Amino acid sequence: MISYEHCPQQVLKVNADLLLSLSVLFEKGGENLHQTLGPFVKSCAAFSDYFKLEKLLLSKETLANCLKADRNEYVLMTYEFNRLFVGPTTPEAPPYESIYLSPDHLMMGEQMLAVRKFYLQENLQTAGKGQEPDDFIATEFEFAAYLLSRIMEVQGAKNDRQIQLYINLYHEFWARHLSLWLGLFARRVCQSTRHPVFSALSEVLDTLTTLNAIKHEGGQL
Amino acid sequence: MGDWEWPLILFTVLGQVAIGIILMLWWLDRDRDRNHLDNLLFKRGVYVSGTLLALALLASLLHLGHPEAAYRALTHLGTSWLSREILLFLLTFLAWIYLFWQSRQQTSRHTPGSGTSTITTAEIAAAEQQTGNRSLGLGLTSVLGLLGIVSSAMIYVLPRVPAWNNVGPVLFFLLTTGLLGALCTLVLGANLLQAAQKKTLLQWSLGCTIVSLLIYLIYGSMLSVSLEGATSLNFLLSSPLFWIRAVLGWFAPLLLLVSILKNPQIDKNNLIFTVTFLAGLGEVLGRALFYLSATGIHITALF
Amino acid sequence: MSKQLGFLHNSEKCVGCRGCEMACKNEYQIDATPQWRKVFQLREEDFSLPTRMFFSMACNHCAHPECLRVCPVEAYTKRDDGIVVHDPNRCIGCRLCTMACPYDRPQFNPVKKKVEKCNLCYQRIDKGEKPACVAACILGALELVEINDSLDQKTGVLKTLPGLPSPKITTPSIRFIGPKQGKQIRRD
Amino acid sequence: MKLSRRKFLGGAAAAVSSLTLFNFNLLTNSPPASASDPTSETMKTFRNVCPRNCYDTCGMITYVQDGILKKVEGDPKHGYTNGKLCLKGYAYPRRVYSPDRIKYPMKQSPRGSGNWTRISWDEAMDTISKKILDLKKRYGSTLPICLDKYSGNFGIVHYGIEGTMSSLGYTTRALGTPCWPAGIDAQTYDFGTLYNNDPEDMVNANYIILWGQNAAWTAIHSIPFINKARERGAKLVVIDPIVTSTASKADLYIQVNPSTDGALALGMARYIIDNNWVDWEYGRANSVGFDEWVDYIKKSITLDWASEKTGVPKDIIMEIAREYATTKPASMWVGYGMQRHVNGGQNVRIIDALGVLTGNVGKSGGGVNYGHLETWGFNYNAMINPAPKGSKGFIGPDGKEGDRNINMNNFAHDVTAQSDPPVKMLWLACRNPGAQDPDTHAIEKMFASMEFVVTVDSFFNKTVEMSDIVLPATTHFEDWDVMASYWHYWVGINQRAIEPLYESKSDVEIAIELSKKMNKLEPGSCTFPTSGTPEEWLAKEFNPGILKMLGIKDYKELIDGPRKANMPSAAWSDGKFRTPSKKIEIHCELAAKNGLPALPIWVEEMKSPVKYPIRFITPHPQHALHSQFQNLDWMMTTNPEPKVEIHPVLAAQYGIAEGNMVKIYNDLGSITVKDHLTRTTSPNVVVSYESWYKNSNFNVNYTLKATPSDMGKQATGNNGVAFHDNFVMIEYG
Repeated sequence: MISYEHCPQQVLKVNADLLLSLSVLFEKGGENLHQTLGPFVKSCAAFSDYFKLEKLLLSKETLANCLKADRNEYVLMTYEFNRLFVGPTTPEAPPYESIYLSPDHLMMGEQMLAVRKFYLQENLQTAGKGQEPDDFIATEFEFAAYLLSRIMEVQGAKNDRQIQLYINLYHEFWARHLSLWLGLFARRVCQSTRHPVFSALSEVLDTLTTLNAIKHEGGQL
Repeated sequence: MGDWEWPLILFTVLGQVAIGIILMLWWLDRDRDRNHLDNLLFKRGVYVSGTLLALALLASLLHLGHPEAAYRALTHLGTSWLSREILLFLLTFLAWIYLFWQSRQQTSRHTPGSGTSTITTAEIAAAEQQTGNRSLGLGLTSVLGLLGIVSSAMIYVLPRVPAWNNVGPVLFFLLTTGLLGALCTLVLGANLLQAAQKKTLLQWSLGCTIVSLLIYLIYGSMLSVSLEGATSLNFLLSSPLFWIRAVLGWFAPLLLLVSILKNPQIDKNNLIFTVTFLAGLGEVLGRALFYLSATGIHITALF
Repeated sequence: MSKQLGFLHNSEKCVGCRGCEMACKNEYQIDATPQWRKVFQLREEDFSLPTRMFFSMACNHCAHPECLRVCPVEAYTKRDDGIVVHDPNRCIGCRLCTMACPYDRPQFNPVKKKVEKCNLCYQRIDKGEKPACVAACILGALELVEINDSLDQKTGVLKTLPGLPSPKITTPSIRFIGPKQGKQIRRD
Repeated sequence: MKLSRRKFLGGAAAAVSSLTLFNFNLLTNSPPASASDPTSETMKTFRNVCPRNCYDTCGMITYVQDGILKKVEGDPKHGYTNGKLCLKGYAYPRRVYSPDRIKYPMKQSPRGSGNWTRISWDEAMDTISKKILDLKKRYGSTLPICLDKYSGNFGIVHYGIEGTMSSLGYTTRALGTPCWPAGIDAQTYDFGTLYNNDPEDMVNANYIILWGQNAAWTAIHSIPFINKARERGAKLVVIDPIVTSTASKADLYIQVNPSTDGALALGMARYIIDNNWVDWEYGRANSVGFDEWVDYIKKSITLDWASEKTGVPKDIIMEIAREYATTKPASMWVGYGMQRHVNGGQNVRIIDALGVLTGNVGKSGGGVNYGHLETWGFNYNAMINPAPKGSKGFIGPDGKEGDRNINMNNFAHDVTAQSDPPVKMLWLACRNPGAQDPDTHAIEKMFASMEFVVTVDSFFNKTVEMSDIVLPATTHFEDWDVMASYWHYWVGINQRAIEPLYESKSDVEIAIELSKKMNKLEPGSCTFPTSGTPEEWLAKEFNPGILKMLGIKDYKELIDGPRKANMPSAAWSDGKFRTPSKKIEIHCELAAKNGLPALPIWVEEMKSPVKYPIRFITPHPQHALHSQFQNLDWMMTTNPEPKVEIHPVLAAQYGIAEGNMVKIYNDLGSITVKDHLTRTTSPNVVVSYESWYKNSNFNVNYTLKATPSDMGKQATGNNGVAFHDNFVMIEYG
C-alpha cells in the first residue's frame, strides 16, 4: 500500500467537505434543501474541480441551476425527496445500507450491526437510542468525514503510526460499506427520480463511489 | 415448462459444432494417399473450432449464479454428470491446444506432395511423422469431445423429467454434432475440399438430417406415454417455434442437400452456405425447445 | 447409514393453518421468495366430497436424493441420520438440483443467486430440540420420525398422497396419514 | 492484531476526541466499555402478547440481540396458545423491519395529492393543536372533532386514544363495533352479558357444534381442545354456508342456507320438545318465558318448514337435535360470521334458547359460547380524563351533557349528517376505515369533505392516503401494554422488547405530546397528564380486582409469564345471570322495549333482490387480520393475490372458467378479482376474503352496503353491520 503521510491536506479537506455536506443534506431532509443544497453544490464543485472530473460537469451545472430555484421549486424538491427517501409511501430509494445489502431488502440487517461495530472501534455510537438505524446514509457519511478529519489532525501531529491506522480505517470503511451499496443506491435514485436535482445527486454519489472504490485499492488520495 | 436457457443453448450448440468440425477433420484425415486433408483447411478448422469451444465454455459460465466459483464444478465427478462434462470439455480444450501447436508446426515446413521437384526421404519421414501427430491430435480431441457431449447429454437424463429421461438427449446432441460439424467443415473448406470429400460430407449431412427426423418421430411418439411427456409433446406441437425448427432444421436441409447431391452442375457453395445457416438456426431453435418443453414430474396439488 | 430421519405428516389433523410454513421462515428469517416449507391443498377432485385437505412439505431428505447426485460441487451431503444438508457456501447456483427434485424443494434464491432448502433444523436436532416447523405445529400434525419398516407397517401410514410424484424417483423420507372425510349435507 | 489495534485506536480516539475539531451531528461518544468489546451481545428474550383483534391473543416470546428483534416464538407458559403462534404471528419480524413502515410525522398538502412533507413532532402537535383550538373557537366546542378508533390494537393502554379525546373536551365519537354486536346483544338480552366457557373446557364436551365458526383460520389454538374431546369420542358438527378448513374436519358438515341458522335451531327445538328431551327442570328454574317459548314452537314451528327454510333435510335436523339434546354435555360455539345478518342477533337468541332448552348452559363441557369480557376489568386509566372546565358537550336524549356518539357502522353517512356542529376533523387510530368500512366510495367522499384528518398508523394504507397528517405508530414490540382476550381466560403483559424505531410513538406518548402543546398554546385546554413513562402508564391500569383475578400481587409478576383468571371453567355455573330478572330471559322485556321480539322467534332473513341474485360473503382471511399482515413481504409471496370462490355450476351459468378475472358488482360499486372454482361454496353464494394487499386496490367493501344487523344498540351503542347480507351480480371481466 502506498504511504499517505505526505498526502496534501487539501485533498482530504475537499473529500471531507463533500462527505459532510452530503451527510447534512440527507440528515436535514428535503425540507431544508434550501439550506443544505448550497454547501453541497459548493463542495461538489470544489471536489470535481480538484479531481478534474469531466463527467461531473453537467451535474455541476444542473445543481447550480437548482440552487437558483424559487420557493415553489424547492417545495417540489421536498416532495420528491420524501417520495424517494422518506415516505410515508414505500420510499423508492431508502437511504439505508441494509435495504441494499440484506437480500430481503429489510431494515436493521447484519450490515447495520457491522457499521455499528465500526463506529464502536472509534468509541462512537449514533446519538439517541438507536431509533435511527446506524446504517443511515447521513451517519455513514458523517463517520467517513470524521475519519478524514482525524487523518488531517494526526498529520498535523506528525503521528505516522496513527496516520496509517486512520487511512486504513477509512479505506476499510469504504471497502466494507459505502462502496458496496452507494452505487446501488445511486442507481435506484437515478431510475426513480422525476427531478433533475436528484439525478445530479445520484451522479455525484456514483462518481464518489467509483473514486473511492479505486482509492481503497491503493490509488493516490 | 422450462425457460429460455440462452447460456445453455449457446454452450451446447457451439460446443457441439466445434467438436463436430474436429471430428470431420479427423475423418477426412484418415485418407492419406488420394484426397488427403488440406493443411489450410486443417488450420482453419482448428482455429474456428477452438474459438467456438472457447465461446461455448464462456457461455456456460453465464448460466451460473456464481461464475467466479465455477472451478468448484469439478469436485463431484463421483456421481455428477455436470462435473464430468466440465472435466471432459476442459480436457478437450487441452487436446485442442495440442492441435493448435500442431497447426503452428505445419507452417514451418512445406507440405509433402506440393509439386516440389526433389523430396528427400528425411522430409517424407518428417511429413509422415507430422500427419501422424496431426491425426492423433484430431482423434484425441474428437474422442474427448464426444465423451464430453455424451456427458452433457447425460446431465439431462433425469428421472424427474420423462421427456429427457431416455436416450433422446444423447442422440440429439450427437446428431447436432454430426450435422453441423459436417456442414461447417463444408463451409470452411468451400474451396479447399476435393469434390469427393465434399460429396461424402454432404451425404453424411443428409444422413444425419434423415436420422434426426426419424429419431424425433419415434421420440415424439414415445413421449405421450407419461403425463408430463404428453405435456411436453403438446407444448411442442402447439408451438410455432417447433414448426419453424422443423422447416429450418429438417425439411429445408433435406430438400437442399438432395438437390445439391442430385445435380452436380449447380453452384454448390452458395447452397451449402444456406443449408448450414438454416440447419444452424434449426438446431438452435431445437435446443431452445429442448429446454422449453421440459416438464418435470411435480406436485399437482393446489397451492 | 445408521438411520433415516424424516417427517410424518398427518393430513387427518392438518387444517392447513400454514403455521409451519411461517415458523420456518421466522426461524431462519428466509428471504421473501424461497419457501423451504410449503403447505399444499389437495385437489378437490381427489375426494368424493368437496373439501379442504392439506399436506405440508419441505425437503424430504430422500434416501436417494437426486439433488445430491446431480450437484457438481458437492454442496449436498447426507448425514448419518439421513438429513440431506445443503451448504450454500459451496453452491454455485447452477440450479441443476432444482431441475432434478420432483418436489421443487431446493429453491433458487434470485437475490443470493444460490439455491436454499430445508436442512431439517439439524442444528436444533443436535441440541435435542424439535425442528421449528414441528415445534410450531399447533395440531401435532407434523412429526419428526425415523423412517423404517416398523413405521411403514403401521396401519394408515402412507408413502404418498394424490397429487404427489411417485416416491420411486427419490424414495422421499416422508410418510403420511391420509385425510379423513366426514359426512356432508350439501345444497348442490 | 485487529483487536490490539482497535484497543489502541479506541484509547487514542478517547484521548483525542476531546481535542478533535470535528463536531458531530449524528454520532456521539460511546461509553468506552462498549468499545472494548464490540462483539454481539447474548440473545435476550422478552414477553409480548399479540394485540390484534383475534380470539387467540397469543403469548409471545421475542428474541432480541443487539437491540434487534431476531425472531418470535409462542410462549410455552400460555396455557391456551401453548407455545405456538399462527402464521401471522410468525411474520411479525417482517412487520417491525419493513421498509414500508411510516417513520416520521408527515404532512400531506393538499390531502390525497401524495405531496408529503416531513415535520417534527413539535410541528405536528402544533398544527393539530392549533386546528383543535381553531375549531373550538369557531364552533364553541370540540364536537367538530371526531374520533374513529377500534381494533387495530386491543392493548389496554391503547385506550389512551379515547383518553386523548376526552381530555380535549366533548367530542364526536364513532360508537359501536362492526364485528360482533348483534351476538353481544343477543346474549345480553338472554343472560345479561356475553360470557363463554373457558375454551380449554371444550375438552369436556361430548358433542360440539361450531355454528358459523372457522376456527382453523380465526382461532386455531382452540382446535387442539376440540380434538381432545373428539379423541374421547365427542362428535364435531360444523354448520356453515361454506366448507371451511374447519368444516372439512367435521364428523358432520351442514351447508345451511345463509342467515337461516335460527330456523335450523327452531327445527331442532321442535324435535327435542316432541321427544321430550327437554331439561324442564333447568329451564323452568333458571329462565323466564321458558314455557311461553315452548308453546310458540309447538304452535308455529314444523320440521318441514325448518327443512324447507334451511335447506337441511328433516332427518338431519332430527339427527343433530337428538344428538345435541341427549349427548351431554354438549358445547356450542357461535361464530361472529353467523350474526352478520339482518336477523343475526335473533338467530343467536334462538341458539341461546336451544342451549337452555337442553340444559347445556352453565355446564362444564357445555355452554352457548360466543365471547366474554370478564378479564377486561382494568382501570382504563389512560382513557378516563375529565373534560377541561367549561367544555361544551352534546346534550343527549337523556339530557346529560357529553360526547356526541355517531354510528361506527354507518360512519360515512353519520359523519356527514352532523350539522350542529358539523364534523370538521377526524382522528383515526387503530383503524383503517378506508379499507374496512362498508361502502368505500362513501368513505372516500366523506374524507374529502373534512377540513382536517389525522391518522396514526404504521403503514401507508388507504386511510393514510386520505389524511393531512400521519403520525408513526409503534409496533407492540416497542410498547409496554397488557392484553386480555375476549375468548380465553389468560392475561399477559407486553414488554418493550426493542426501542421505538425512527420517531414512532405509542398512542399514550402521542397524547402526552399533544397535551403539552395544547396547554402551552391555551393553558387548561387539555387534561391529559404530561408525564409518566410507558411502563408507569401500564402500571396504572391494574387494580386489586384484576390482580386478585389473576392471583398476583403486582403486575410485574406477569413478566414471568401470563396468568389465567381464576374463574370457574363453565360460564354461568353459579346461575347468577345478569339480566334485570337475574334469570335467563327467554322472554326479554328489554328486547321488546327496543322494538325486538321478546321471544327467540323466527325473523325472516334478507332475500336476494332480482337484480342481484348472488350472495357475496366476505369472511376473514387466513393470511391477514383485516388490513393487517397481508401487506408484508412473506404474505405477499405466499399469498400474492386475492381470489373469489365460485361454485362451478354458477360459473358455468356465466361462462366463467377457473382463473378468469371476474367482475363482482352491484349499485354501490364493483371489484374485479381472479376466480377459483370450488364446490366448497354453494351455487348461490360467492366468497372472497376481505384483506388489504400491498399495491392493490382490491377491497370487497366497494360493493358492501352499510346494512345494519338487527342488534347491538343495547350493549355496544349501535347495531352491527349485516356484512353477509350483500348481494351482487357477477360477469366475466
